[in-house]
Amino acid sequence: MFKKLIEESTGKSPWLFHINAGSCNGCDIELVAVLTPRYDAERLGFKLAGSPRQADIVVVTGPITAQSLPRVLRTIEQVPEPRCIVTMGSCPQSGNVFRGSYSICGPLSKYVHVDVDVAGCTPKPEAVIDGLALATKILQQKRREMK
Amino acid sequence: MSFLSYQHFPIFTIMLYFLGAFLIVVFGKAKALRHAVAFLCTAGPLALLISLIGRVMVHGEIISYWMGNRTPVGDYAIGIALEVDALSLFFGLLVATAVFVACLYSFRYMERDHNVPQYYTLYLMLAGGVMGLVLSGDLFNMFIMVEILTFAAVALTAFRNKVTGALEAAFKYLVVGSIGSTCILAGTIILYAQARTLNLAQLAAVIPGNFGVSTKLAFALLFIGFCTKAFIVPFHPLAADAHGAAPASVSVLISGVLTKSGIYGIIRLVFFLFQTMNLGTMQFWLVFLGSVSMFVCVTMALAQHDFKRLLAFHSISQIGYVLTAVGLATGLGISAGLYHAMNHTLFKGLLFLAAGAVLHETGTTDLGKLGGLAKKMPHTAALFLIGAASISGIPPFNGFASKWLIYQATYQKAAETGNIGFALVTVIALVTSTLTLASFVKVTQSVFFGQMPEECKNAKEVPFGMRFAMGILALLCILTGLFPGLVTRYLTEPAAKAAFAAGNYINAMMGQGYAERIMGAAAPGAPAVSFASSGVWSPLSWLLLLMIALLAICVVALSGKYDKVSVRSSKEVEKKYQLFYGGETQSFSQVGGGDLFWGFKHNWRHYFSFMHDLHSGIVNDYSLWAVVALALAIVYALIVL
Amino acid sequence: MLLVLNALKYLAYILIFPGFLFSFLVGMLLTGIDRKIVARMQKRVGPPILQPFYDFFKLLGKETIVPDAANRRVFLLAPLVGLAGITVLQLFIPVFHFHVFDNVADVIVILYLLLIPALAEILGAAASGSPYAGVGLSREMVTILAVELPLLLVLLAVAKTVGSAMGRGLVFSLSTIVGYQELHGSLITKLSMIPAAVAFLLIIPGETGSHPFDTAEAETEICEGMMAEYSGAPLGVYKLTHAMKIFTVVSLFVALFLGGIGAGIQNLVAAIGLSGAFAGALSLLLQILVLVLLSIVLTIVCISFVHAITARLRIEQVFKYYWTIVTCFALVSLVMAWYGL
Amino acid sequence: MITLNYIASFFLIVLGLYCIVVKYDLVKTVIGLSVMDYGVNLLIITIGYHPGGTAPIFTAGEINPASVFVDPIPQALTLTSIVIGACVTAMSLSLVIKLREMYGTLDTREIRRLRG
Repeated sequence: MFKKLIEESTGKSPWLFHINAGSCNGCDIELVAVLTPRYDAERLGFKLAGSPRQADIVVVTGPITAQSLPRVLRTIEQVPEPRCIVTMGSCPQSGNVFRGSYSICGPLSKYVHVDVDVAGCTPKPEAVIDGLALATKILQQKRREMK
Repeated sequence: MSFLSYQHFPIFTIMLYFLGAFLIVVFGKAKALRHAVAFLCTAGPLALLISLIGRVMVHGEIISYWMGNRTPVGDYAIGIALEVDALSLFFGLLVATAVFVACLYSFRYMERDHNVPQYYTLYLMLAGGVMGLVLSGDLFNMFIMVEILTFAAVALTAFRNKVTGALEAAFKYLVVGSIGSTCILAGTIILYAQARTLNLAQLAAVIPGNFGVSTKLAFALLFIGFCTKAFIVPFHPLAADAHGAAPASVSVLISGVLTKSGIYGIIRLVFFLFQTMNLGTMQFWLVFLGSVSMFVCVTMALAQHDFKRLLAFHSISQIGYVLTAVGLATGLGISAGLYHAMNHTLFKGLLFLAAGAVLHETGTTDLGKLGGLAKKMPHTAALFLIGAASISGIPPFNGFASKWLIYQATYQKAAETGNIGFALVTVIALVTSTLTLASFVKVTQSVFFGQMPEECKNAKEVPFGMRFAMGILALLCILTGLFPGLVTRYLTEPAAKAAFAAGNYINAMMGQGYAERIMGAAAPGAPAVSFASSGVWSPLSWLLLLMIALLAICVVALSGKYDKVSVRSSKEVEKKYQLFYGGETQSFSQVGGGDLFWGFKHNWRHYFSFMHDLHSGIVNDYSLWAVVALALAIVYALIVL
Repeated sequence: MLLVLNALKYLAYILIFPGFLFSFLVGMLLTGIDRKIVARMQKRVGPPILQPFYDFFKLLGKETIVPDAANRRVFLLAPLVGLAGITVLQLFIPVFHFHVFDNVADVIVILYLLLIPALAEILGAAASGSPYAGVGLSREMVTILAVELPLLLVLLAVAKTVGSAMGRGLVFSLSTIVGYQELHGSLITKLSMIPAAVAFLLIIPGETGSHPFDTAEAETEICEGMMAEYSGAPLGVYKLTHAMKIFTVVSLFVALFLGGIGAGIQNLVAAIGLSGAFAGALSLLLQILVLVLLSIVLTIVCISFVHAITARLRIEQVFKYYWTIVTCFALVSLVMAWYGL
Repeated sequence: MITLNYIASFFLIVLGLYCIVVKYDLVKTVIGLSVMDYGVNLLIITIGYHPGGTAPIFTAGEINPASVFVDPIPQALTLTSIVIGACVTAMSLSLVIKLREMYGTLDTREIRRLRG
């Protein structure tokens, strides 16, 4: 009976979990900037969750180093359905300046399905918010498809 | 007087235990026979005492029984007497229940030990000793019974002499316990020198009002003697050692029964023999001792890392509640104290049996080595949780009912006397209760929940016999919590009234009119005792509400219209169902008992380290405490009484 | 027939007002307002006021993962027990003149019933087997210990004040305390009760686990602490319980210290010249409205403002703070009440 | 004469307590217990003593606390008490033997695994 309400709510309350897969911290700072007074993503319901169990959207930054790969995959696996995976910055998809290094296992899309890719080094907060909003739409879609 | 008349029941009760002890020595080699004898000799006394409830509790009859029918001659008691009033019967019922249940438990629990017949002999001796103590009407017999029970308890403590600390605990207990027994003997004999009688009733008529120096000395000696048996504060390390080392079924007896015998002795002493409870200082000292016991022991318990030792410290903490409530000397106070004494026997018995079950399956009670047992032993865990909720005073279990009465009683006393000190006692009692909760959260987390270490993988549920015994106690915990009105009406209030009716006690024993004749106008009859409390609590309706609410919520939750996503769990190791470790693979990591409550312990670190140093484990120190306590008691008695 | 009607009536009490539905709505509203106010104080736009509802319903639609290491039954049942506990507790707290039960529980019982949601959470956390949850439950227990002492002193002071004013020694029954205030004005107007009220206001954020005292659920250091392994509907139930607990604690404050307002409302309705069933309904409605408004004000003052201007304390600081400063306030009040000031 | 008995019994009890508290040797602790016990026994027997009393043989009609014979009850009590004292000694010595086997020492300062 709450089906409609739940679908509606899924689009309005996406909680983020942020994974740093060897990032230079540029994207990480920028993700935090998204939540600051100037851009305030919380008005769209975004919130940083402390544990992957509570997250809807996983934000991955960094070029997926060999050390981080199994951890990233395990953490993504531990996020309950419906979930969205957003890569932030150029690194997770292309490797950026780290490309070709012996210790880089990227891109992430080799291992899991990536829903949204926000490119840029680093992407502007506006772009990040746009990407996250897109992910929210996908999330809502996934919820709708779950039976 | 026919042979099967109810007047014989008290002596049968005591004799059945000793008879059982004897029969097991003779026929104990055969297991079935041994168990049959033990069962009959523990169930029999319980049945006999239950059959007396109607007469003694409801109709207020006092059963006096003279051995060999040697009734007093010319106002002079020469025979040995048993006297059962509501107070004695109340404690007798506690003893019989605990003994019976722990006996059922030990059938399976003691299977793997050597020398099991000796165990049952000692066990029944201990039971008989305590029963004799509470039913006796004779001071010297009380001493004999104290010696018997101390002996049996010492021997049982050392029974598993391969266990670390068992011998040590037994020796310390023997030394300090003997000091206590000697105090009781010396006090008894000094009283005899004054009154030329050993009969409790006659002493109670003669002693009050004529205090000489020797009488006061006797009071101090007897008081300290019974404090040793109740393990009140300067004697608490012994209890901790003894409970920790003894087999669980014996710990039930030591904590649930032996301490009660001490409390019983104190009540008899201050309410009957010397009738000093109307003195403000006496009330102050009892309440003070009780409050110190409950607070010191609960903090000691928080610092423990052994399951049984932790429970042992909690025993003394709960005895502190009982003593505090009894020391208020109000109807509500004594009723609350006795209620709590009963509840303590039930829930502490349950907890010790649960600890025994854990020991039985895993071979250890170290909180740091256990964890996650709720998966392997679900029934034990559930029963333990009932016990833990009871002792922490979570409504609607029985611990809450009695603690709630104790809070009311202390605060009411404070309001009546205008003494803010009693309000402080209420505060200490409530804080102690929360600390108790904290330490049981610690046990729950580090034994039954959390992660399971490799060593515990082989644990399985304990045999039905053991669970059945625990189940009886758990059921009693719930019932006495749900029907506090019935318990107070039929058990604790008659007993509390009896505590005030020393005149009736004397007359029942020595013949009508004796108390008035000897004590003159001062004879305390049966005063009107008020049990009114200023609060309201009806557990049944609360529980009903909770059940309905829970049911409604569960129905909504399970109807599942909104939630098509099923709860899945897979047997094979899958990443998804591993615990979140910041991305690492799941590995064993348990937040152990010692790591919990850092925020609290850090603030109290000086206190904790002081207490740790104080409990040095050297028997000389503990004896010194006993001697100092004795000296203080003597000084108090000589100056104030 | 009467029995059925009565049963229906009580069911309505439990499920609709003042039980589940009412406190659900108000609690969620309070949480939403809290988030909005904090955002505004930080010069942000902030989430919509209905955000907690969205969060709750979204969580209902998520998958629930039960870790293999967890004790399944306890893990799933604990949130429901906590929710049921807080729902029932809500029934015992009078809404000014209106109270469902007269003689079921007194303030000491309520002190203990307030523990039940926290305990359920602790059990659930312990059952999840996560070490983060272990740390979280340890901190939660210390917070309970910290808050319990001043809260208890406040309750004892109130019991003594009302008791000696009524000439009965002590009064523990909450409905009597409210009834006394209706006749003699709110307790907060008494000099001796002002420190107690201050202490209670300081207790509110600790009891509800909101910001400077939310060490038990520190999301950045211990991954949400006790809720590290919870996902989906059980997590939603926990969030709901938290929201309801805010309302419960705040309305307990109103009942203890501002109970006199109820009489004012009744007088107002009587002054307009209404009587009969309609007047009763109107006055109840007004009382509910006033309670909700007061709750909002108290939430903003005690929770949102404090949240916006403080950083999270360490757990031993939480303990120290409550056992020194707040306890002092409560103790002053108790002593003053004792000597009849 | 009788006063001396009282003083002696008091002295014995205090001596026993002193021995228990001060001596760090298990055997000496046991000796202290026994000495204390003897002190109490002496006290009991002294209380029952009547100077110049005869043997306590009487019939029911003659009972009177002021009778000129030695009070029999304390003697019975002493007997019991002596038995109990012997039991305490036996029991504690057997524990001492076991303790010595397990800990390899008789020093109470080293027999303190249970503490804190």
